Amino acid sequence: MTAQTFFIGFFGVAAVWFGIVVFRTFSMVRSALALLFSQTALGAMFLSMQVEFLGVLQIMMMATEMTIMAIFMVMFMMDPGGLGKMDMTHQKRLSLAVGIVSFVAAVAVAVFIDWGPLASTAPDAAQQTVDLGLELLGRSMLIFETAGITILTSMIAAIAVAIQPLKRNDKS
Amino acid sequence: MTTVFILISLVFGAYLVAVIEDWALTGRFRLTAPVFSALALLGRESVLPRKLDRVFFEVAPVLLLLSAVLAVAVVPLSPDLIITDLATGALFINAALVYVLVALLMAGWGPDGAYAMIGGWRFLGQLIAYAMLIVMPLTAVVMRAESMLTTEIVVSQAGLWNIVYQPVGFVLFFIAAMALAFLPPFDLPTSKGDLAGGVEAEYSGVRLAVFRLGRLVLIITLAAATVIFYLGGWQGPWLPPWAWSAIKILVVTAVMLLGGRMLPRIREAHLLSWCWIFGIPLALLNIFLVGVLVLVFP
Amino acid sequence: MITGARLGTLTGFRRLIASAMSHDLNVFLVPGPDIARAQGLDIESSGLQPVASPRHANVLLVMGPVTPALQEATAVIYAQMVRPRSLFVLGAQDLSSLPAADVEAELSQQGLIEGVNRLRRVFSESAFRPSISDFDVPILQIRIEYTCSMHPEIVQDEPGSCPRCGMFLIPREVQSMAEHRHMNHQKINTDAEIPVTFTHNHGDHQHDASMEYTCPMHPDVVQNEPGSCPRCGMNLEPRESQTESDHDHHHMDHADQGNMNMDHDDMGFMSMIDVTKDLPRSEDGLPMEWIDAPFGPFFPGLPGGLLLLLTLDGDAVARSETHCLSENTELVQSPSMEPPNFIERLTCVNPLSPIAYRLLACRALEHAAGIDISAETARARIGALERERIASHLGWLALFAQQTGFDWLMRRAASLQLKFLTAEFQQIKVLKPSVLALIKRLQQTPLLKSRTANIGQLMADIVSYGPVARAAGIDNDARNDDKICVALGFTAVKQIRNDVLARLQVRLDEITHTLMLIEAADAVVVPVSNTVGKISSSGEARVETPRGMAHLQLTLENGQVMTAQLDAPSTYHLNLINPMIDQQELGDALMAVNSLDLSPWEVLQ
Amino acid sequence: MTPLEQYGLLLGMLVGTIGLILCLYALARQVGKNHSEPGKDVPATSGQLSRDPVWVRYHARYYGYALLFLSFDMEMAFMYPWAIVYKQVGLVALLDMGVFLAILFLGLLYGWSQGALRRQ
Repeated sequence: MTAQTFFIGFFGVAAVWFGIVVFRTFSMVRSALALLFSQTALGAMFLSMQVEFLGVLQIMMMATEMTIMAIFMVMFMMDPGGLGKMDMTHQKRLSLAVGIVSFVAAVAVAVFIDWGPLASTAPDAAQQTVDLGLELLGRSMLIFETAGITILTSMIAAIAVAIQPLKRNDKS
Repeated sequence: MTTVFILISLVFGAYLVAVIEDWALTGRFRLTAPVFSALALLGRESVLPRKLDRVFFEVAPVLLLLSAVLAVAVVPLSPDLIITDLATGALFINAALVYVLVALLMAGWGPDGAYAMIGGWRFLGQLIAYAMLIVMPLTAVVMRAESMLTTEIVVSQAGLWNIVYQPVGFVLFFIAAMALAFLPPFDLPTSKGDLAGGVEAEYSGVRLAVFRLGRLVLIITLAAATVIFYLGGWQGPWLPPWAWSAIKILVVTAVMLLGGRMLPRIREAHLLSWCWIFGIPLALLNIFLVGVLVLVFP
Repeated sequence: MITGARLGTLTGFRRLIASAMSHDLNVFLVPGPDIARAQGLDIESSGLQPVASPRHANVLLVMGPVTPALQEATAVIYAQMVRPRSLFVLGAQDLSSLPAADVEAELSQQGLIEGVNRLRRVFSESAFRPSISDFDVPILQIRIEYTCSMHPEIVQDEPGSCPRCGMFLIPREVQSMAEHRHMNHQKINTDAEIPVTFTHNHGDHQHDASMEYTCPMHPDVVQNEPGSCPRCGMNLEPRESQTESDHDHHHMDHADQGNMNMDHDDMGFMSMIDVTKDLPRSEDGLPMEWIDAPFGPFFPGLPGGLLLLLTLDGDAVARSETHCLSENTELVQSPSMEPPNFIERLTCVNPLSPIAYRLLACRALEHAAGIDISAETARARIGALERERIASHLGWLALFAQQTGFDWLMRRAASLQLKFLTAEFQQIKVLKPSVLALIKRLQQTPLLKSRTANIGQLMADIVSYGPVARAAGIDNDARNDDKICVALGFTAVKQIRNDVLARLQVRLDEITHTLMLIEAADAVVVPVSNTVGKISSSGEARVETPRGMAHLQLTLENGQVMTAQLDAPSTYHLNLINPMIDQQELGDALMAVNSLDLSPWEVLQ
Repeated sequence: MTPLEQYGLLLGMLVGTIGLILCLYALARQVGKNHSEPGKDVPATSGQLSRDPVWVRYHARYYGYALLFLSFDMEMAFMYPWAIVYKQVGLVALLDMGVFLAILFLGLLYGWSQGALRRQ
């Protein structure tokens, strides 16, 4: 048990440290990839908590999405290489206060809420995925389909905003 | 014990890939060439560009080798010859191989050179083209095997290999695997003609050796993945299982390395539009067909 | 003894590494692989492995003519190679800006092979040496100059604050030579609407110094008298005006702010809208920053000696500038030249098609002297010219394949080209089936049509020669009005698509046609100069070189060549580059430039 | 091997590979030190010394595809659990995923019709 808790703690601290690097660094690409590795540390934390499918999924999907965030950050933010050493932080006192308040609230939720009986053993990794699959097709089929609809709306909204309307002649 | 054996066979496989690639490039079958070039690279200086991003420049080759080595952890060479038989094996291979993109982006952005940067962002465009064509055919393979365990996937192909069961999926997966390993005709990030070496142009000495070792291991890992997903892994009539795995992996590696030489480099605009306009509908069709097949012939 | 050895005593482990290095010779070719092939050197079979980047190379092979501008670039390449590095020179060269050559050999395949063996011994003996000397050449020297990000025209040699906006200046490294000698060498840019000021070497452009006033934040606000800027109210700064429609492109100054700490609060928040207001917008309306990337004289995808300075908007070409670093100086060097020396001089003007220029010189001299030659030798000369045309087109195919990463075609075309260079008439008959097989196989390659279709389109109304013109449907082949060619059954080959695919197709058809022409000529003899009496008159000649019609005029003074004026096709094709590759993707632009089959050597000053 | 031991083995492989690479670097450093010379550390651009930084706002032309890719990547997260239980559940699963994929295919068609799937 102690090794598992050690790794959960280690990867948690790594995720937080990478999160801090996201804001302390000047280069946009560095901050995007720092966020990527903080998500990877989060995925490793899931793995050490024996949630294999979620952990591997987190490690995989976050990599592609954070790199796409990196290219958009490089395209639309000033001085992506961080050469000008511009200090991007502002309203420091306000954000510090908000940070502390939310941390205290999170700890309070974690400690004081009654999470129900402690499960003796988690189902093994393969069984978890099967249960998730059955859950998707069974009880929460509605959530599954609304997820499909929300993904569709996100696609349409993104294209409507970002893509220039086609000039009629070149509808290739 | 199996871990040590598999890692040694991985290094030997990477050596064979180097020999085959050298034979494809120069037409001479020299068994000692990779050893000499590795030693020579070790003996050369490793220059750091002037205004570089030191973290990116150092981490990129290491991350490339790491992602290739970790992806081998779930590859079964025979029923009990596998390092870690993860329950989400198929997904784990894909998760490990995504960090090839992160490594190449770091190698592109790190040295602050025009050729490297263009090569790096080009590979992100290439990922957007091939990523879906790796994931969707894998879903069809998992559907047939009813589990993501790579050993289960191989066992599920006992009667009929997946290359025969879902040929469309195999073709899409093979093309996407060659694009992932940036082999010609998909060598957009490290193209000699457009970018004078592109992403790997700024590396020299031992860092270049690690970068090239990472690429060789990546090729052998992708060949092994193609074998276990579509060519029935270790199954075969007379030879012992590990022999079949070795033969199939080498054949797929040879096809990957020699096939690419016969085509000009593809345009990035074409790669993106063909993968998205023809590739993804085909992949969805493949999933639908396999869905029907799995139900009709249990 | 190699000057580029690495520091260290040759102990056991280093001896092993040195012997490994002697077996793994990666070569960087100067001035280029196409020149090596044109001179009959087979690099791969000699044991050297060509590489694309100087960082991967440990041998720098210098062969073929190296003009002073190219020597600077060669010094840069040598400086960027990684130790232990070596310099291998073929043929007598006076390389002033490079250290003494480690291995010298004569310019032939035999010399190359013997030089490689000596190179292996040299590497295994002295790859590591206890004492080494730096390689330092004036072009590599840098001096720090300080400039302000908002006003690129403020340049000082010592740190301080900008006289105009008060921000402290950022250090920038600039080459110490006053200006790039080759930069304002024959600068060809026909980019009409924005006269290009090459932003990173400010100050060295002399402009008329009438005063004008402009706002630091909005350079397009320009007035003749001081006042405040209509947009942001800042008072306008005096600035000596450059050409009137020039808006000094600030795209680079945001990026190289050095370590200037531009804090947000004191300067007033500058949103991205303000910053990118005046930047030129690309087709999809995004105001992105452009980078200046040189595709220099030794770029593996371009003909050796051609420098392409591209301003890239992402991976598309926003602006381009073309320089020929390899052009030759005057044809007639001393006040007058003996005819045989003149013929030799003209032959080595363009290493890519020597026989065509030798024939040009012979014909011009014969026209001046009024000698007419027998039909037999005329046919043999045409046979030699056509053989060189096939070799030149195969060489172009190899360079085209190298640029598009088509490995199989590169090796096949290169090996055939080397065979054709020295093939006698019988051997040409033997080689014919393999060339035709290569062409047929090439035309069936999947992906090739889609890779090359409608790329590098040229406008219809431009002057072009040779295969480039014939791909656009214009037939200006000099062989049409050459009686002997027409007698041998020459018919011009034409296409209409006017893109890279059409040029590829025209060259392939020309190869098949010239094979038949050679068979009809049934003799291949290199043109030889015959004696010209003590006459003084002027002569001129036209020859269809593989790249188009070359025209030579010369004047003779009692048997001595006084003046000569060569008009080569590549000088016209250089002007086609800029309009053709505007807003093209980088790969397409380089392939389009390649499809023109430029030879920078024949562009005369 | 329990899953936790498997993850431990993966972490061991990761640390082992990093160790191997560090040994290689140490061996290379033992052979000799880098000798800095003028012009050697400038990024190699085929014969020219390009000293200006190139970390600028890069104009990527594939952002149309990138936006659609993000949505398809989310969809993929749902497809794996569905694929595992597909044979067990049978026809309902086929119809269910059919609807899901049809919705997303609609998004792809919309993107294609609006010109997102081209080089911007």
